[in-house]
Amino acid sequence: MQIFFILGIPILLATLTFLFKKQKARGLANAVGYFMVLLLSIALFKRILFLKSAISFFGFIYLDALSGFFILITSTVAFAVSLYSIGYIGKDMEEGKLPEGKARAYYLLFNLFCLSMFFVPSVNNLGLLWVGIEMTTLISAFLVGFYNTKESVEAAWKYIIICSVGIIFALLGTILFSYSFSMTGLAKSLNWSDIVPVAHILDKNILKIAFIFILVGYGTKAGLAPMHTWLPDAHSQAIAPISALLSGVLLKTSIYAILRFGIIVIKGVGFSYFGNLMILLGLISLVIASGFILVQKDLKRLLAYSSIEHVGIISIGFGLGAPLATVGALLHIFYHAVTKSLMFFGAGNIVSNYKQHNMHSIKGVIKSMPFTGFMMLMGVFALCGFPPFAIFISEILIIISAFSIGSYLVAGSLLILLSVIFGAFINHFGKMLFGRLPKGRQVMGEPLSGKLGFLFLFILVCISGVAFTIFKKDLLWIAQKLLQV
Amino acid sequence: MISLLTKQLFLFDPLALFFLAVIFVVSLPSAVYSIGYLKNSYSPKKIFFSWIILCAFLLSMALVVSTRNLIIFLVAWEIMSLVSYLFVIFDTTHEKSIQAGMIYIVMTHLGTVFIIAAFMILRNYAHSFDILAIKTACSVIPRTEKNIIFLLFLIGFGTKAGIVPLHIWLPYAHPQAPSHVSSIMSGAMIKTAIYGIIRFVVFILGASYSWWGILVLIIAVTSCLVGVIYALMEHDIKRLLAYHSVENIGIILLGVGLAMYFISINKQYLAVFSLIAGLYHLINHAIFKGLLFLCAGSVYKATGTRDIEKLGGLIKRMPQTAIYFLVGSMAISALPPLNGFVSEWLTLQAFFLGALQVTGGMKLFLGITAAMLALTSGLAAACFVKAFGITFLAEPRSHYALNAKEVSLSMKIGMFILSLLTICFGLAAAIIIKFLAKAAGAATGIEISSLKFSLNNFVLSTNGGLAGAGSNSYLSVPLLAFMLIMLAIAGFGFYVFGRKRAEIYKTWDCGYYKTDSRNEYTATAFSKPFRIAFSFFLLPYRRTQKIRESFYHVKSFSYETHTTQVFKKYIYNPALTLIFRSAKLMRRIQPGSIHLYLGYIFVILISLLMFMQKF
Amino acid sequence: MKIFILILQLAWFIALAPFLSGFITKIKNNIRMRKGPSIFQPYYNLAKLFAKSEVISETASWIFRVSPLVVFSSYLTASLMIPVFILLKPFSFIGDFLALIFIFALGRFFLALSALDTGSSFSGMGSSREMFISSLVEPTICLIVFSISLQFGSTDITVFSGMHTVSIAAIITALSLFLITIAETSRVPVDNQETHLELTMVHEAMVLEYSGRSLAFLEMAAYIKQMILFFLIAQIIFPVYLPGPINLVQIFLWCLWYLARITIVAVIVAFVEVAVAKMRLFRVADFLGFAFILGIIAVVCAVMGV
Amino acid sequence: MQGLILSGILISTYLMFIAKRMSALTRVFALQSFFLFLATYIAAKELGQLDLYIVAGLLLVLKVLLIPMLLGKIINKIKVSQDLGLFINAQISLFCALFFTFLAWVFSARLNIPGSHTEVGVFAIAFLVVLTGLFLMISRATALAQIIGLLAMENGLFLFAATVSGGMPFFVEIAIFFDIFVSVIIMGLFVYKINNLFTHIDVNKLTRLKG
Repeated sequence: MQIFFILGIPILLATLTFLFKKQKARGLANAVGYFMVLLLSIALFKRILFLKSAISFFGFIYLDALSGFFILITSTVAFAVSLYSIGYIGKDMEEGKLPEGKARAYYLLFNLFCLSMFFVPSVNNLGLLWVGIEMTTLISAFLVGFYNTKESVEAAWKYIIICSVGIIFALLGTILFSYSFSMTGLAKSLNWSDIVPVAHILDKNILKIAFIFILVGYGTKAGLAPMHTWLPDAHSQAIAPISALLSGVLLKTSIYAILRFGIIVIKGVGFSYFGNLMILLGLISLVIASGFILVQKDLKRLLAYSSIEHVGIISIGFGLGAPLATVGALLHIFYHAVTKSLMFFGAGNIVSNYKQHNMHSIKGVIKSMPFTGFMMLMGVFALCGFPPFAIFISEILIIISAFSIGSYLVAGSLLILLSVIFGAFINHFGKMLFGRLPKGRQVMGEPLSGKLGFLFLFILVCISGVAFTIFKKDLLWIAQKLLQV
Repeated sequence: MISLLTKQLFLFDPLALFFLAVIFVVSLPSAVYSIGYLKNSYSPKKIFFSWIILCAFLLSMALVVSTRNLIIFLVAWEIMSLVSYLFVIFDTTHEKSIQAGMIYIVMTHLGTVFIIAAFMILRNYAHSFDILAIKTACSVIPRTEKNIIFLLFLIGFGTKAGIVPLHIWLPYAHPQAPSHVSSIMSGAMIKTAIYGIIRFVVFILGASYSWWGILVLIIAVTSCLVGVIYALMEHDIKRLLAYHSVENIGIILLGVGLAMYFISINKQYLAVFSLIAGLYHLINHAIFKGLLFLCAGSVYKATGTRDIEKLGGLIKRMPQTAIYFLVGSMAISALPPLNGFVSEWLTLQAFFLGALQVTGGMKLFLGITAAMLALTSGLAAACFVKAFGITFLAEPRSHYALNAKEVSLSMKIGMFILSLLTICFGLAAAIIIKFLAKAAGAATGIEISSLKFSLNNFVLSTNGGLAGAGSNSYLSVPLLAFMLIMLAIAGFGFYVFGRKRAEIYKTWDCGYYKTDSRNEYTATAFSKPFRIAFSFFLLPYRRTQKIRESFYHVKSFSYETHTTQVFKKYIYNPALTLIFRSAKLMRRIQPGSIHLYLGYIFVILISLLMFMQKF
Repeated sequence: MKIFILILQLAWFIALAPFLSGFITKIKNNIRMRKGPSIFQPYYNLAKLFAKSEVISETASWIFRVSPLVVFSSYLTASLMIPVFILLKPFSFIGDFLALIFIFALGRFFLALSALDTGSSFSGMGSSREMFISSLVEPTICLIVFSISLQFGSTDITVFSGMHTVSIAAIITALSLFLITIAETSRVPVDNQETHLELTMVHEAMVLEYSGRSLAFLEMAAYIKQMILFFLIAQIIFPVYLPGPINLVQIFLWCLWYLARITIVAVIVAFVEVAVAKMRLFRVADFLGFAFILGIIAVVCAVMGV
Repeated sequence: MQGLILSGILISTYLMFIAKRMSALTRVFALQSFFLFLATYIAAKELGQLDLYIVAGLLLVLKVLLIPMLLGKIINKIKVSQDLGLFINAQISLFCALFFTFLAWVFSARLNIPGSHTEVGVFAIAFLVVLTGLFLMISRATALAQIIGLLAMENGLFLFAATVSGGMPFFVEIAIFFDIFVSVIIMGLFVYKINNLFTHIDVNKLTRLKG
């Protein structure tokens, strides 16, 4: 029942953007709206966990624990972004970079983008799942190319073309799945709930080929390694709040899609096929991300590559197969979404104050913007998996299970690559955050709403580590269901 | 519920209690010291912030040392590095402190990665993160796995302890932190790494193979020698002390390595004896190194510079700091009445006793290691004559030293407490040995009630419990101190009896002109013989230049010399350039052309389809 | 009874120590066919210094004044550990051979500090060289103690002061100790006592600024140190001749034999001083390296039980 | 009749490989879509399902008329040279076409569809059309070629879906059509943007974002 409101509110907000004249009012309405969405999604998730079964309405909406979890992530990040964008858009408008019309278009696109991201996890039909993801690409293409500079248009173009090619391969995979399903003689339907019970009798060979197409297709959208090329361009050129949404949530929705098909393949062909493929792609993305992070010069591209790294960790987590690793990967999705958007908010503040992306010429951030500087410092340590923060928990879970199932090579390379990336991060951010205040730069604060966005995420980053111990049973249940183990 | 929680999470055996004592023995005086030290050199907001971090730092160290669960150990370990990183970059504007902080946190994190790997392999066998459960499960681990785990622990904890090949971060990180924090870092933080080695290698893995002990001994000896030679060449007082930390960690590891070796050839008494020597030097080093860092901090606060070439004559301007620094230097150079001498004497005795019980080839090895230890203490004495002499004695060499004033009261109290502890730990050696014996017994799991290490509360005896060993050798520090003082007083009596008043006149200057501070011997000159003697390792660089006004008139003469950092130049820099060059190579994957990107997708699709059967 | 023996031992050391130096200079001059000062010249020097008033440099601090006393008392305490009277070591508990080495280090530490205190470049040079030589001496002495402990079972000095068979290991240890004594007591190949040429002096440079009674104390300390080292060498090579029934004549004979051993070592030192030219400072490192190798050979022999 | 239409699609795909100018490419794409419309119309007539008729009608309206007209408008408006900027000239592209046909054939054989021989043949052609679309995007420089490449891939998919599993559920079919149409509009918009900013639509020169 909550799902209708969750989908309804963004549509309502999209239409409302034209009513409010003043920018502030529009932002506030947006924030309130998404706060409601957050509460609803928490209620929905609790209800699913309580019912221990999926909720579905007229075969069209299908909500099981996995989609409930993803809706929760999307709503948290969306709420934080809406809070942050009040301040950010306001500041941009004062500096004259954004005319009135553009600001209104921003809110429209923002709501449509969130709508499509809520739509994807809640739909049952795999074809509609594909349509949902295609919609996210198209809408976010505008948001990437928002500033109409040469770079952002180029980034938008690459984003659209590469993702559309990827998604078409995903469609090919979906068709193959429906074909293998139709071969079993049952009624022709693409509903996920119908395919899963009968998955074990599907033709093994077609399932394998179909899953490769799905993996390459949705992997492009998820930013897995060889197909990640669009990600750094798109995330670095989009406006800060949107790149937080892109990195935090959009990548995860495509991982959700891969998981949906993954469950069918696990049932049909057995786990090792799914696991090896995911680990392979995960390791490749970790290696490539660590290489690029080491020699990166642009701040937002650095964060984009770190998203590729974390997507790599998540796919390794799912690929390992132990229930603990799956729990770790699920948690990592949530923690990374929260931490990465915190980092993108900070990066947004820095870039808008220093007016440039190049990290070598950004100095003394802690001196010029104490609040953002401190948040960024804590964010860097959080992102690299230092204990008081949440990502440490999920990484430790993945490493434990990597060692426990005996794949020392994967675990060893994971550890080494993570520390290389940590070294690179500290090297970049150390030079940027500390150091003498450059001439002619005075101490600047951030708009209050911006601070609220930060604080909300920071509290989440710190305390959600503890949350793992409380929700241990439920998460293990989701993991078991995911792996059918 | 609380008691259940504490019993389940914490393990307060004598070893953990000992390390807790070490941590708090160093941190309380440093905290008192920091009141004065931070007063007017940092903004009140920053001082408040530093107090929070200090508490977090102490808490995390205490947690590391007393926890029973490996995950909590890891969490506390990482928080400890994170918090000490915040201290290293405390005054954020200096370029050097940022670079130091970066090297420090990256190397410690690399060390932690090795520790995590070792923990996980252990967990595979014990299926739980509890130390005692792992200890019981250790017997089932095959030989190769045990060796791998040992090496992982050695590298992991070695990085944090600062043993030689991994010591690069220590001379950078310690000097940049505020002095009271450097004293805690040197005194207590690197000791948690030693705790890690003792707890996980000696206690859990049981030091079961003899090549482990020998490897630790070799590493320890190299750490001693390298640390002290580099300290001799150093002119920044805090970097000098940081290099000495590397040296003293070497000495501590000598004791621990010896204990590991004796456990592997199950000589119970000798193992406990050498572990006692190691632990004793550990707490002594925590005290006198803490004291030295605090004195260096007050010198820095009074003069504003850390370069001893610019200091001099501070003994007249800062008499109390000078005394405390003298006590600290005497302790670190192992001079008799103080605690450094006792622990070094014990370590050497452990070597000699061990040599009696060991087969041929090993006797020679122990002999040469003991000789290297003696060489280290000789060089340390030379280094601290240089440090104390050049900084405090004779005439001030620059305006920094000229207008130095004595530091505030709270700083003096901090230093006084630590120097008092240095003396007490020296004199009360026999009593302290009894507590250490309990801790060593707990660590090695050997029953120590039957063994006797000291006759009564004054005299240390070496082979109390050893049947058939040669006759005993004794050391009574209080008696020694008493004799020294009595003879000094007797001498003073002769000295004062009927002597004419002493005449004050200027130093002998061969009758030419009045000597000023430029005639004094500088630190570079003092360490020149050592630079030449150890040139095979230091590879010194020397350039002299005559700056001429005209062809005939030489305006001034410049002399420049420095030694090359061998480890940095031949191990770390090549590794870094390799990584960065390969990363630059990888950058070419993303040249910008969209067609190439589409090509990537096509290639990965086709290759996956072709190799589909392999998955 | 113990206090009486303690004072007797101290008096014995203070009385006899200068005699040795005087004796060595006497022999050196005889070898050089010169008459030279009498054997009791050191006593006259000490008496003269005690009478003279003292001149102290203005730059010097309290360390300059305290060090002579500390140096003197440390070497005197070291002498307590030497069993002079028939194995009756009054204070066997104070320490052993290892503690002796560290007490020497204490004396040397303060002497070097006081040298730096006056601020003159000569004494700075002296203290730097002294610390250089002594830090290179440390490992060899440690090896000597190691070989003794291997041969006699423990590092306590009374252990090898009794009757023991003189094995090859003992002889090589004594030889290595002999080389160390030359370095420690600033004899010719390493350092020249008599000269004031700043290029060659090490020990003299450090005591350059001292005068009057402080200089007397320092000289006395140097003599005591020399006697301790000579005694140790003699102890290893000529094990003491155990007297028969204890009566006055026996004790007298034993004292004579006790003195004779030390004078033999003194004669050898004198011969070495005359025969060998002084080495450049950085050649001293090779000289001490040679002593170190001797130490290792001594240990190897001890290990093989030869 | 089935074979005739399939060969028509095959020929139009090969024509795509050698097209040098934008207008030529759009015309061939329209031709291919028309053959596709015929195939679905005949299938609809055999099965007599109403929704198949609607799908065929939609296909005709959208892919044969509307999209080519839209692309034609874009080509006239941007007033830039009609050349497609071929990296791989026509002759070598034909060789690639042969290689892709072989690849498609091997791939469909591996799928070992139990159905009759023609089944495998149609499947191979569908996969070939997809690969052609991808080849067009990789080897042609201008943005427009990339759009048409994308649409060609979409055609291949549609053929693949229609033959292999008798077409997807009706509702999904409609949504996919709508989606394709919207994406073409948006890409067209971006081509305008690129044209104003870069004064050319040679996508290969867009290399400001590196590393």
